[in-house]
Amino acid sequence: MLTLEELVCERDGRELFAPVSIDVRAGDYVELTGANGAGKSTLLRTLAGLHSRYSGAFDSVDCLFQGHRLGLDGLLTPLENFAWFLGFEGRDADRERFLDALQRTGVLNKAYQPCSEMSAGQQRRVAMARWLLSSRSLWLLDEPLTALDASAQQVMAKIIVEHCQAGGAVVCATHSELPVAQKRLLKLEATQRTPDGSVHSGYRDFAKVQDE
Amino acid sequence: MYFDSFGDLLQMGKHGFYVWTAYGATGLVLLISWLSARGAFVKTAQRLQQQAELAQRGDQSAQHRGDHT
Amino acid sequence: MSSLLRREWQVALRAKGAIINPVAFLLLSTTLFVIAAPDTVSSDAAAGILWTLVLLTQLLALDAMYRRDFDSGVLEQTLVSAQVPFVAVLTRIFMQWLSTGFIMVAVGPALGILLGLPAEATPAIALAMLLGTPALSLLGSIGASVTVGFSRGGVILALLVMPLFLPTLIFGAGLVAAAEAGSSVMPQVYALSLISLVALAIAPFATLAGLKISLEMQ
Amino acid sequence: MLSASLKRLWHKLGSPRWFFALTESWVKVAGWSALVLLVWGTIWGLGFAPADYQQGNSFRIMYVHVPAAMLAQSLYIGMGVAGFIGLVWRMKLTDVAISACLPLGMVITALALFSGSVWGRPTWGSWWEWDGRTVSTLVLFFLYVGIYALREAIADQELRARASALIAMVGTINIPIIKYSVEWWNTLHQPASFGLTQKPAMPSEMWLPLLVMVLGFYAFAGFIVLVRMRTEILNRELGARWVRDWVQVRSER
Repeated sequence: MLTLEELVCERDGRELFAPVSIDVRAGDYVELTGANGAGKSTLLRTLAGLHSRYSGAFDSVDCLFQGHRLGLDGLLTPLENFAWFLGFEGRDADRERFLDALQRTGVLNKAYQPCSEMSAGQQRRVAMARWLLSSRSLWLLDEPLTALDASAQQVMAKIIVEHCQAGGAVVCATHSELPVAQKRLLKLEATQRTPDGSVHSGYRDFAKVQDE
Repeated sequence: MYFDSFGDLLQMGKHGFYVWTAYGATGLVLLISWLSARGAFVKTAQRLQQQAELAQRGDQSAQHRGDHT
Repeated sequence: MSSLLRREWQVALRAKGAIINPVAFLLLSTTLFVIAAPDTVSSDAAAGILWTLVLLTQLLALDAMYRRDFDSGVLEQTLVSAQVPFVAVLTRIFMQWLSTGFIMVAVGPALGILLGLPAEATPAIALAMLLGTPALSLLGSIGASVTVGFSRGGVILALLVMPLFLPTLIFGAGLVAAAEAGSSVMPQVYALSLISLVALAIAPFATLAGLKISLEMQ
Repeated sequence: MLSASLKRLWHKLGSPRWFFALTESWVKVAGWSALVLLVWGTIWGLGFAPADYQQGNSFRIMYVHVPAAMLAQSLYIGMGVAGFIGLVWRMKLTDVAISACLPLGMVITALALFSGSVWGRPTWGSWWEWDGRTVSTLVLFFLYVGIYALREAIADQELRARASALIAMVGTINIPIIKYSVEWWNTLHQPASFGLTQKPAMPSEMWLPLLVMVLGFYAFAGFIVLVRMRTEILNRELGARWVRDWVQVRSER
């Protein structure tokens, strides 16, 4: 589903964490942890194709990315947002499924209200409903628990477990534990890059090649 | 030499002011570009040298401490 | 594609400001101009003034072109999920052109009359707007995509795109002036169309690259 | 065999360390040849070239204005090409080149504008003449300022590199369009201003000094760009061991 080989992300010319290698198979729930600024978000953004400065390699199937910004258009209602989003997957709008998804995440009563008129927590529930509608099997979630109350966290945990059981995979960066039974832990360690090597992303330093 | 006297060279038949202003500006621009480029290089080299000295002092003091213990 | 257009249309209807504000600004600045320099009315400078004001209106609208989608994360989702993000960028530029360029085909002639241009020049103004404004939206989109990540990108955006707008301004004003003088407008028509086509060829790819850079910036 | 060595050269060019070592000698060559050419050209152009029978001696400003205007445009196009290579092959050195050409390009464009207007005063009677060449150079100056402002606004080095490469490329694509449209505009508004003695081709003793001055300007640009690139490489490769070795060697000398 998603394999990482010696992946290291860079930001402002320095390496964020020690090389990461993992093979995420269908049904896996991987919890990505690490201190603030360890590079969790940058790793997820790299996997989603939004960040291009990294060394090492990864290959992944198309993914659904949920960053700090929810990706909901404030002027549109949840239904209109879903219709737009599913357009990317080439699927047409199906009102019944949309309403079921909203009911599942407990914001059915907001179905026809522009997203800008909702609270942050309610908007997150709408975003969660969108996960259910997407046909993408790999979910990359960046701290999805923020602004969610206890009941919403339970709903999210259930959704993730069901998605994994249905053959999907989830990589979730979070500070607080998610109540999911079996999970794989991936902790980002600080980089031990020897200080003398300067960072070359994207090309091998020819001079070094000669020395080897 | 096209001009018969140095004075004539300066005057250039009433255009002297403009010609020398243009050449003066050019000289100034080229000079400043050269000095600032060279200055930047020298400053960087010096900064690197200071860094090297600091690193050396760091190693020496480490050796001292090493001998005493 | 249709879902993209539908969304743009819904947004356009809800945020009418995107259509009304440019036109309002254009009317306002024309009035200021006429008050400040009354003898420009029905002078040969009128065509140039009209086009310059259209350019400035476009510039103001550009800053907001990607800003809203950038802040809400919609841009992120588009680049991650869309199989063909190129189409999404093209749709966005097309909608932007409708609200700030195509609309000038109607508003331009009206302003021409305000500025005292002869009535028979109005079809020429409409033609100039129709052929010239696409280049403004396309090239402007490149500048907007690169500066959307900045908190105060406005001035830099103007610095980046104004030189690129110059050819359109020259031939646009040239077309109107030629029409006023009664001479043939074909050379300007060809030039304006050429510029807009070149812009169409490079803008979507450059915009996509610019958006990728901006998205990586936060 | 040729393609293999070309590929190796291509990779070599990508490595700052190799570039730094290689250009050690180039810098000296460029510097000295620039000095010789400029001095020789100036003396020849100022002192020995015959005056223009229409403009008199003010035409001598041409020996400074024309090379500056040419160089200004070449530097921008150079940045555009470097930008293209940088974006397509992801070479870090191209951004070093852009950051080296930018300040020099701006200053040379300003010089071209200034010398053009000083030349215009005795010839056409006004400090600023809105004709094709002056407007193109002015727009070129704004294209430079645009990139400069863009680089100032982006903190991250790699993103700054890609953004300025993109805008330099877009700008370069537009330079011919801008030049063409400004020339066309010029024919509309500008009564045929009597230029240099275009009718009879410039006698050789008039354009030879110009050739020397143009070569001098380009050699000077090469010198400045190389010095700035080497400085930038040192700044960007602070941590590398080869930089420390180089400092070591330099302090012993």
